[in-house]
Amino acid sequence: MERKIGVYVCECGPNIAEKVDIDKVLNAVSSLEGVAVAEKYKLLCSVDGKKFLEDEIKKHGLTHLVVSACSPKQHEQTFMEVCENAGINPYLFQLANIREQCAWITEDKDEATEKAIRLTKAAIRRVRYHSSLEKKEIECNPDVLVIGGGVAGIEASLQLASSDRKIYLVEKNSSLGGLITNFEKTFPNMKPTSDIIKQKIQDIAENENIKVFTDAEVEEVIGFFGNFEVKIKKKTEENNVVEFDVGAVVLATGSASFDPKKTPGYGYGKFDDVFTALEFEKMNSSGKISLKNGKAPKSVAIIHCVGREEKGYCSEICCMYSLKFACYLKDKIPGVKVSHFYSDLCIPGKSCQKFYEKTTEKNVDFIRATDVEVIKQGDKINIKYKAENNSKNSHPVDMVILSPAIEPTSDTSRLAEITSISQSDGGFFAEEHEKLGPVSTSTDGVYIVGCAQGPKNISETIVQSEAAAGKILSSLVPGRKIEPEVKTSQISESFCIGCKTCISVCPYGAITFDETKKISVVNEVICRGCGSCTAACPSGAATLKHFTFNQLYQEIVEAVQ
Amino acid sequence: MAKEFEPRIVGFLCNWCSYAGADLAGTSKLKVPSSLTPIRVMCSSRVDPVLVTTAFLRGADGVLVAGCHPGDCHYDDGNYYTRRRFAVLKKVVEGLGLESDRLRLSWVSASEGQRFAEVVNEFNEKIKKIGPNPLNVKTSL
Amino acid sequence: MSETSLNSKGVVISAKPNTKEAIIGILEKAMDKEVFDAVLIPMSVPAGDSFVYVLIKDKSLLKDAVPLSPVMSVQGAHAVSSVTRLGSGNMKIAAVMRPCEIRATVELAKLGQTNLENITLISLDCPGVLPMSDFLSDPKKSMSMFDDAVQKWDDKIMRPVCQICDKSSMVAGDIHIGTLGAKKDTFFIISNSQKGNDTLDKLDITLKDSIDSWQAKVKTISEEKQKKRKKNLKDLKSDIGGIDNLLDAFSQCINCHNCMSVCPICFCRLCYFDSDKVKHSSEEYLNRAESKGSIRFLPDTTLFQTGRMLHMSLSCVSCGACEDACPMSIPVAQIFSMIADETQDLFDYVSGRNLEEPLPLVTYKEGELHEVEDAND
Amino acid sequence: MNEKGSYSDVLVIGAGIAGIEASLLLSNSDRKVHLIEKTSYTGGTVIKFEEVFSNMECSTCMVAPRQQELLQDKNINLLTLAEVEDVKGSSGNFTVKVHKKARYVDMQNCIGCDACFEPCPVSLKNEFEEGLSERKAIYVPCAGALPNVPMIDTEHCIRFKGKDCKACQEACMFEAIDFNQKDEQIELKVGAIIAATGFDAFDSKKVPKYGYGKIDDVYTAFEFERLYASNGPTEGNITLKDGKAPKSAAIIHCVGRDQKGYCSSVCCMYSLKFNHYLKSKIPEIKISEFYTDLCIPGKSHQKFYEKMKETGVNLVRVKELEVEKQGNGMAVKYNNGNKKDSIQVDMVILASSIEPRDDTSKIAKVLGISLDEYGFLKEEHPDVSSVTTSKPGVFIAGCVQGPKNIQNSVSQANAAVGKVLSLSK
Repeated sequence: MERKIGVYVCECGPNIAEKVDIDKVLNAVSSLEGVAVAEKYKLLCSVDGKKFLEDEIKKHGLTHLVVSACSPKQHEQTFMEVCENAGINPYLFQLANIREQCAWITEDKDEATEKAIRLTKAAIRRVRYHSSLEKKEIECNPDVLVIGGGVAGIEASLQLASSDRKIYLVEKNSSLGGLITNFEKTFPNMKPTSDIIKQKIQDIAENENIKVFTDAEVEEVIGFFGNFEVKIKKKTEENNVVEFDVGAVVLATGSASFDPKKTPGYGYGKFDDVFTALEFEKMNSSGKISLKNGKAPKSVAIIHCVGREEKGYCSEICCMYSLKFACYLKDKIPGVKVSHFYSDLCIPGKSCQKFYEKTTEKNVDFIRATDVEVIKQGDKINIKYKAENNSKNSHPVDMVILSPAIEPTSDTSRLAEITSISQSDGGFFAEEHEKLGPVSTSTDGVYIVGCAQGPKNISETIVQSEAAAGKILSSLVPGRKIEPEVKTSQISESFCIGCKTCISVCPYGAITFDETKKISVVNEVICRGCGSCTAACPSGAATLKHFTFNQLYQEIVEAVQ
Repeated sequence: MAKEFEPRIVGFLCNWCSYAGADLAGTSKLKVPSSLTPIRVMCSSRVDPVLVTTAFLRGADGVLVAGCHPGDCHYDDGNYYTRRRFAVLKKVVEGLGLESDRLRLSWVSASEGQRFAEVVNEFNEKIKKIGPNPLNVKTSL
Repeated sequence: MSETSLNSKGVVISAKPNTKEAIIGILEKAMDKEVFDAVLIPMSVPAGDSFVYVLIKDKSLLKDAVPLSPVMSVQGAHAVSSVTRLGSGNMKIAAVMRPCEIRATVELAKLGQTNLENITLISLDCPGVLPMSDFLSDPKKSMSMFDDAVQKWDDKIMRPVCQICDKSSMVAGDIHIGTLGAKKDTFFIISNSQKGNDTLDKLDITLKDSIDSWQAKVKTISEEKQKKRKKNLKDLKSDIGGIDNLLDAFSQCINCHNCMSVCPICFCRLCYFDSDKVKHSSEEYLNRAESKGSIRFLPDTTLFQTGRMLHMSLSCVSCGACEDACPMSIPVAQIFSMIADETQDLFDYVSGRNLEEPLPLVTYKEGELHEVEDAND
Repeated sequence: MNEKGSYSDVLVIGAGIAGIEASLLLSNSDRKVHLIEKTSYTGGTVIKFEEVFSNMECSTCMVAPRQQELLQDKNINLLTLAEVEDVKGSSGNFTVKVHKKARYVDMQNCIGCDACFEPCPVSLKNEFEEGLSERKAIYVPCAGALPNVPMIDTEHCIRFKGKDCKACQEACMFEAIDFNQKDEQIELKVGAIIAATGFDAFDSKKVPKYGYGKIDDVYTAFEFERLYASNGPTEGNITLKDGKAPKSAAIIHCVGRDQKGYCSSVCCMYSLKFNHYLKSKIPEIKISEFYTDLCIPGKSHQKFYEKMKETGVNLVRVKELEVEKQGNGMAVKYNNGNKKDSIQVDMVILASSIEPRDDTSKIAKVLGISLDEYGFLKEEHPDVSSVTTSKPGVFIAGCVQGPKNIQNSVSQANAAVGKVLSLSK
């Protein structure tokens, strides 16, 4: 069919008209090949302007539209809608930015006019090579796989489960609840932990839309957002592999804690009565805080930041739970002396400092110390340290509690690989964007929550679970189809030679390798259209829709005329 | 008197940072030489070195590739690949004894309207000093 | 620079009755013991005036093989690639090739164009090869001249690009046969990988002897060559460097694209520069002609050459195949070699040196190449 | 109104990063969103920053695409210069009264050409630029502000003081300026509400010993952010009041912490960011950071701290500190617990605490939820979800709930959306 391009130059009031001799522009382009009509208009983005364009397209039976006006960031969408309303494919349109990047930045009118002509001609050249692009719609499965049955996973499951959305909750241990079931109370309000978790475990059990697998591990997750195939393995049973499909995956695998044996200076594993935070929590929950000899400690040292140097980050919650330990001790052992050995007190947020002040009132010592070392002297344990004034001191105690750093669980890398997401600082799962994408990942449809993403306290963990729920509830709506990016890359089956270069440069894992055909294949649901693969492909098999070599080439040609 | 040499510069601008920066130069009404013809791409990593070479051999007096500052890429790490590809391109051009100064890679963020104007002004001046691209008049390319 | 797993010990083999037959003897033994099911190795064509790679399954044919052929009519990497591109199968194959051919093979492996799983790469010290044209003018004479040159290890009659090859003994495969620095009537066998070690084990060859003399000799030779290389490439640059020289150099190009089709690294199904991407409407050509007065046809030869450099100079092994294939005797290989040195230096990359080294364009470092960017801080 | 007899539309208060993210996410699920913003622009506080820690990403590059999306999103009804006056009803069924101030510039007609600024006879300090540059009575806060439509500041416009000035109107070719615009009372029916009205910086004047307001070249964090901003008053050149570049600077942490009684959790990091700002513009500058406890929680932050240490910054732990005028610059006199000491600097930057906005109590009242002891909006269960409130259907996100960094604000925004969407599941 014969090409009929309509070219419309916007005066944008005086903004373009005063700087650009629009009639000159129209003269220069009206006779170009394929140009059926070239007109100017006062303000094309105005209601009348859009109406005018629509009528013009219909009146002249235009096949392509070029508008010379403002930045595509301003009104590309506006004019694409005009095209749709007028019945031509919105991608058969090109906007030449002769305002921000011409009229407004050029002093001399002739120069501006000359440039406006160049930009308009470039747009006309380009639009000739545009092809219609159609929105796609992909069916999706609303169900969700939640990996990890701790507070994060439980919260996410409860938020998400509904009559039209099934949740598969996979926990590698034999029961739900995770780490915090070991804690008697939570900081800063010293509420019983059971208040938080008991009822929720109950709710999970009673919710028929949540299928729980304990003693189970995820073996395989293949597919993409909206359509994942999952394989899990139950450790206990025979014929133990279960398969099901989901639309999204939530990784809520929690964290482990740094092994103090790696820093022998603290005497852990060597001396009795040197405990890790977790051991102490358990001891406390069991109801009796005592030394190995059964007696209650008269003096306790709590050592902060164990493993911080080694890990290279601050675990955020150690200072606070160390304060909590002081409260446990003071409440249960009258007259016990408690001393904190710390370097910097990290108690961020509105509610923490008050807790700290409350604790100090219970006359707990806070000793800012470096080079802390735990040695055995007779039946006592002695803490040697360097004080703020650089004096070397020592401090005898009955019991030592070590507050170790939080670190990723041992299966983090395995799960990262299965879900093809990456790991970031400290080996935790990497979020898609440090600020705007804290719970999403580089793999669409795979979300990370809680301490699996990085050290954080319970309420921050729950917030992330709710956040992931928000992401999923808004993008994976039962019965609604997914509309992927239109301007994606595509790889020509006949040209691709299977060198996989594209696969290594794709930031989203949107390209997979077809082993039978030995070629790369773009998954258009995942592709976000950056075009890196297109530039990287040596055989020109990859093209980026709407930014093809030829479309850009046409602009170049005009630029160098 | 002969008209002063007006360079023709092709500018590949990434949509998220540099093109936005160029727009900001506009909204801030800064002066930018009209010699630059902006070509918008979604990411600087779309800029195929062959495209740049084509522009260069076609006689572009200068080619500017501009993207987000390293670490800021809208697509995570595209601009790091851009930089490697550009380095190879510059080497090849240089290696063949051609004027690699006509090729420039700049990082311009969306808030750097001022910087965008400076980059283009600078580059424009430089190209004026170097003079017209001789390839432009060569017929046997 | 990445570490190669070159085994510090080798083994001295007696070259009775001569090196060639001793090598073939070992290959035969290997086929007997089913260490290899087949051998990929050059053999002279029936007419005797050229050499091709043959995949030998019947070991009796090995005797006619020529491990060190005087010309490179087919780049070995091409051969390996065509055997294994669609999977290695379960046949164990020994490929006996020159170092540059093996390096090309390694590059192709990185590019998914060969599958080395069941391939054992065996290289030999390479004296270079004769220019195809010289050889064809008088195959017999050339043959004896070649043998003679190999004896003296003299590269005067070899291709220019061979004369400046400083990697003619680079060990990139699994096993290397070192003739340099060996005592009379002996040569070295050197292993460069676990696969190499295992293979030699199966042949009851234990790596017990020092290879210092080989390494020393190789070092001196490649240092000499490096000097020569620097000088020649410098001269070349002044000859072809700069717009006018370059255009002159390429002006004879007839766009036959032979250079591309014989290039082991050019693996594309359809070359980018034969694709529609670089074909334009007649209107387009006309207005190019208009703006310049005229344009040559076929057009875009320079774009083709620079484009190829962009696409594969990082993997170029300077094997010279392109230059042999150029009907217009353009020094393509030398030009590519010159550019390849510079682009590969950017990333401390040596094409084909090590299968583990990723291709420079599929990876990056965050804090690199500041010299090419301008970032304003 | 849906079958359950509740409204599906959502009210989001505040178009800062939290409000924007919440609105976009809601819209993505086909919810209609009414986004109420008090100022004339979107982007809140984040767009005042040139770069954001810990990866020093360009803030505008990060947020501008989201602002653009917001403006073009058909599901989002953005009401600028608007405030919520009254909320009645309960979860699923709120009736909201919004007071929308007249902008006196028509959003449809204005194309953002700025032609109206120049002729305006009034000139005053630009609040967005922390008073470091001037603006007119008709203005946009900064170049690139979105929506790129100016407003008339009726407090200062002489026309609204009775003079017959039409300068801007005459300059406008689009009949965009309409002095007859009236404030509007808008009533909205929504099912849920998300409050994301952000924070304020502690007023450094309240701690006289730091010399702010008395001594030139003592800057607040916000002032310094604008000094470094490439779209700011100095186009990113860090200069002293006398126009010279500082040779030395002191960054003082925890300004207002004692007064507020909590750690604002972001100050240490942004102070280290300031070190980066200064070093990148003035490589030879000498920098001292005065702190008590370094609070850099999370997996990515210490890495940045160590990078900054390599720049040679002088980190001083202090117990007491005051700033005095001395010579051309200032003396920072401090006591580190062991000894008293003093250093001379050209520039002092105060890392002020995060505190609730003054209008937070009003919002609490209107929404019928309570404030915590610090004046932030109070969450229902501090130990559990921090985005639910005592009132069903009303959620909170971002720094209005308490000090936090961008990541946690966005998490809360997403979480609030999660809560809203799961209400009607």
